Amino acid sequence: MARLSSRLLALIPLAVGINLALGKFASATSLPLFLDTVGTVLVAALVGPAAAVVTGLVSQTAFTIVDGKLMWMAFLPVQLGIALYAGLAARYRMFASPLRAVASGLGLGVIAATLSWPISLLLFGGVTASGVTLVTTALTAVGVPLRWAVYGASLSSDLLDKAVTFLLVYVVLEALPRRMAVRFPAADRSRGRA
Amino acid sequence: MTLGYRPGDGLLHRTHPFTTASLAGAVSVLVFVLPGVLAPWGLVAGLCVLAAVSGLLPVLGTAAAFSAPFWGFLILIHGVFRDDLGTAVVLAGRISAMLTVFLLLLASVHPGRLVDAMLERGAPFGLAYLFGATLQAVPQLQRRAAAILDAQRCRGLRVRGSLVRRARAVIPLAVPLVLGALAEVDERALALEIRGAGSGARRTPLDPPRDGAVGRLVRWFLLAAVTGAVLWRLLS
Amino acid sequence: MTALRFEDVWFGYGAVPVLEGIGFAVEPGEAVALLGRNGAGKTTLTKLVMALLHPHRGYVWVGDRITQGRTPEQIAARAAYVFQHADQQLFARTVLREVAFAPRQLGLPPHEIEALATDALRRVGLDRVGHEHPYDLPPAQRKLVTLAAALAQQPRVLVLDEPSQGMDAPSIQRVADVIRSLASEGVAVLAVTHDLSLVTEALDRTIVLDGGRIAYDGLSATLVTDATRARQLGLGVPPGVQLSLRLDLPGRPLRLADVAAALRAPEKGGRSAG
Amino acid sequence: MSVHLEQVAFRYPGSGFDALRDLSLEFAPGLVHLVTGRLGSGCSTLLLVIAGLAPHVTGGSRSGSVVTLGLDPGGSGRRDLAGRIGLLLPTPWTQLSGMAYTVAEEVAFGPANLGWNRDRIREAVDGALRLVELERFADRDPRTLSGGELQRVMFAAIVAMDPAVCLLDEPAMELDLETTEMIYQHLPALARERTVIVATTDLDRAVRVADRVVLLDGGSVIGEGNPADVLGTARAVEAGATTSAARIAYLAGIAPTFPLTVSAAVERFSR
Repeated sequence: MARLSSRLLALIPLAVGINLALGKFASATSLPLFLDTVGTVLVAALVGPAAAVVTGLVSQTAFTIVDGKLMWMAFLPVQLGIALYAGLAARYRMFASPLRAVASGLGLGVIAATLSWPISLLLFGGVTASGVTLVTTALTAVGVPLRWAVYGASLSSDLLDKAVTFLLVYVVLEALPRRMAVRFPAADRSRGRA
Repeated sequence: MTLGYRPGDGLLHRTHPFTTASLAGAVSVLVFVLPGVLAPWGLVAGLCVLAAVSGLLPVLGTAAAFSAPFWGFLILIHGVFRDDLGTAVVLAGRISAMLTVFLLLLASVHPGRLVDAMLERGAPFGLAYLFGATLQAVPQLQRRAAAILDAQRCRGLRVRGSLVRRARAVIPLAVPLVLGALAEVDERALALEIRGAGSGARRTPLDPPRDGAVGRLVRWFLLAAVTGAVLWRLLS
Repeated sequence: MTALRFEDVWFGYGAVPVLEGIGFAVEPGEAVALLGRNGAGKTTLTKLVMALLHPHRGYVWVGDRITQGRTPEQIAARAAYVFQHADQQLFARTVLREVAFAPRQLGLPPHEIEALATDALRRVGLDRVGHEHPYDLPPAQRKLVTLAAALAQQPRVLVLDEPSQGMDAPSIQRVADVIRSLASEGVAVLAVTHDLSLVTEALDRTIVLDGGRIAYDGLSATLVTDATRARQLGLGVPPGVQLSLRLDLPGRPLRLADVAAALRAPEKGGRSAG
Repeated sequence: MSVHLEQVAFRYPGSGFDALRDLSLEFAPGLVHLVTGRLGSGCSTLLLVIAGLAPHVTGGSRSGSVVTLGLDPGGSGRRDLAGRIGLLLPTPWTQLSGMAYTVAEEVAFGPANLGWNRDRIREAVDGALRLVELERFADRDPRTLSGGELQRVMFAAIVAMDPAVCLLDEPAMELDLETTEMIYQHLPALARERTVIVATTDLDRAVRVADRVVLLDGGSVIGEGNPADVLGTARAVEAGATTSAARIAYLAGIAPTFPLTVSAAVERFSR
């Protein structure tokens, strides 16, 4: 692994901490959101896709260890996809306005759902995190074939979550003071100012 | 934060972290590869014996508690709505086997010793640091998020009640959480540099776990078992 | 009506008792220091004031309301809390918007919010940096921003957690001046601190917590001039007070400015300062 | 001369002004150097520049020459100086390694990164913990300690690397009086074979152990020399950086140089 600079080494655990802290807030206040990738998307917008990938992978590992359910490691490819997509979105200035942020967030929602769909279906028979599984159960109950029930459930939750996540990262990037933003190479570009 | 680690000196505690990790890896492959509805449950039984021998019976209780919601949904979706109890049993077995082996791993492998084992095998400092520092940063950020909510509520922010109000509380929580973390990056990086993180020297593991011939033998056996099962499944 | 009253308050985390039988009252205009070793229950007590925690037994009165059954958001209309670490709450893009957060949450009209925010900034001496980003200010000034944010809440009770920590002498003097002016306007101030200079400059009464019980509740002057008691708390008698005692200055002045004034006045015995 | 600065200027990235302006200073081993000034006068930045961390970690631009232990700490000399320069920061929580489950492991973090063998690490850790009187905390989990105890662990963690230059930035901000005095009381012994530089605004305690003082204001040196001459002046009071006794003496209108400690003031005013 390329020698990570000390600043990046210091940033990534904090970004993972942000993922889990906001994730816990969302579940504690029973919001229909995960909010557990804000840190990953933020690192993509501040530093770049590679750093975001590392954040995503470490994040997934931390998630599963903290929950004690290490089989969720199977969803690593989803984290990889989110990190790369967010890095790309940042490069194309998708955090320059709330509209662009929400639009690209919805795009990620589709991708994230499509990536997690086969994993959830084939490995776990559609039974994963409690919120999503409720939707799957409901759809199966009304006769929707399992394959589409799982996809529908993933899509409905990921679309909203990823759109809100991108909007939140837009708000955070706007709140950054000049002296802090300039310390991160990709910050100005993703905000459409470079 | 040792997340489920239980101090002890049973069989699994004395096993080298890599051996226990290999067991966890092997089980998570075998549950998908071994044929037969009851195969995963066979692994679960084996793990229960291992837990008993290693003095980690309480872990089985946690594993059962974690598995219960999955069993419920599986029976509901596959058993009731899709009238396919067989799939429900297999999937429940897989989930239970993986949960059990991973909880045994968490309970018997101390994160600090795993990091030392990684370092001793030449893992780069960055990887070891990310693993260790993240496990400690997570609870720290969660405490800070709670403190931020306290601070904002003391300034009149309403966080309970309607969905809209709860959602609106996300910004006065997320922004200080992120700004506070980013403001801290420099200080953390300074501390790392000063204490030799960028020194280029190979970090000395402080207390690497002992690894014996038995451990290596078991790891080879597990590898052979998994490869055999996969090949057998592909060829048959 | 008292501004803040604790009536036989008991609190603990699980079986571990933290506060046992706490009783005291703070009148409007009183400035009270809350001292005690780490773990004596100081922060817990301040959280009980803000209804972040509720007593297991006894009552906490903020003005004419008890905190039982109330949330911090409701108490925020009467009491404000300045946390030890400023970075826990800063999120607006300018200092002015940060200070205006509370009045806006309390639903005040825009022009009133603006007036409250600018006045609060003036009182902490940050009126020139209203349009700066809070994070572009050095840490000590960020603490003053959170103090201004609390002032803008027009609290009847103001709780401060280590207000002078990380500050240099001029900033500590400003915090002392703000506390004294608030007290003169009838606000009750409760400050958790380890800084006996701040106590001497601005906090006339002191409550000492020890092992979850009140070990002392009286004039700060008596405690501050008692070296052994201060040492028990791991605190030091401020230099100005030491000077006043060792020179036996008439009237025993304690505040820095008063000690200096006493030294400047021509001595009766013709002892001219060399 | 272990630390030598020649016309050094430094500006943080994105900042509109120089945090340090045309600084020429020397710091010799064997003395406790005290750097002080109003908050924002550049004391912390000076320590970061001496350690080469500014601009290497903080970013920004530095001009002029900095020579620490004969090398440029910000440039070519950085790798050779690893572990030779120690820096203690004000708040302990951000200095935690994150990889240690006991106090001993936390103190060993630096020496281990430098690749020392385990015996040498154990020796260094035991010595450092003895210095800060924390031997009985060796097996405690660092996250269960108070701010003050943790800062003493961080001080031990720096000392354990046996640095030739030991920098302390507001070391006592989280400490109570007793621990503050214990840390400052160790500095003269530490300075015997090292260069010790402390940056603080809490001068009442630091001034008792300081052999030499550098007074900064707005990033420039406005005073340098022994404590009494530098801090006992009206200029120091106006720069917001002197002891309480000196500030009282100034307000009392007596002629400089003002007494720095209470006992000096008592003697001066009772004459």
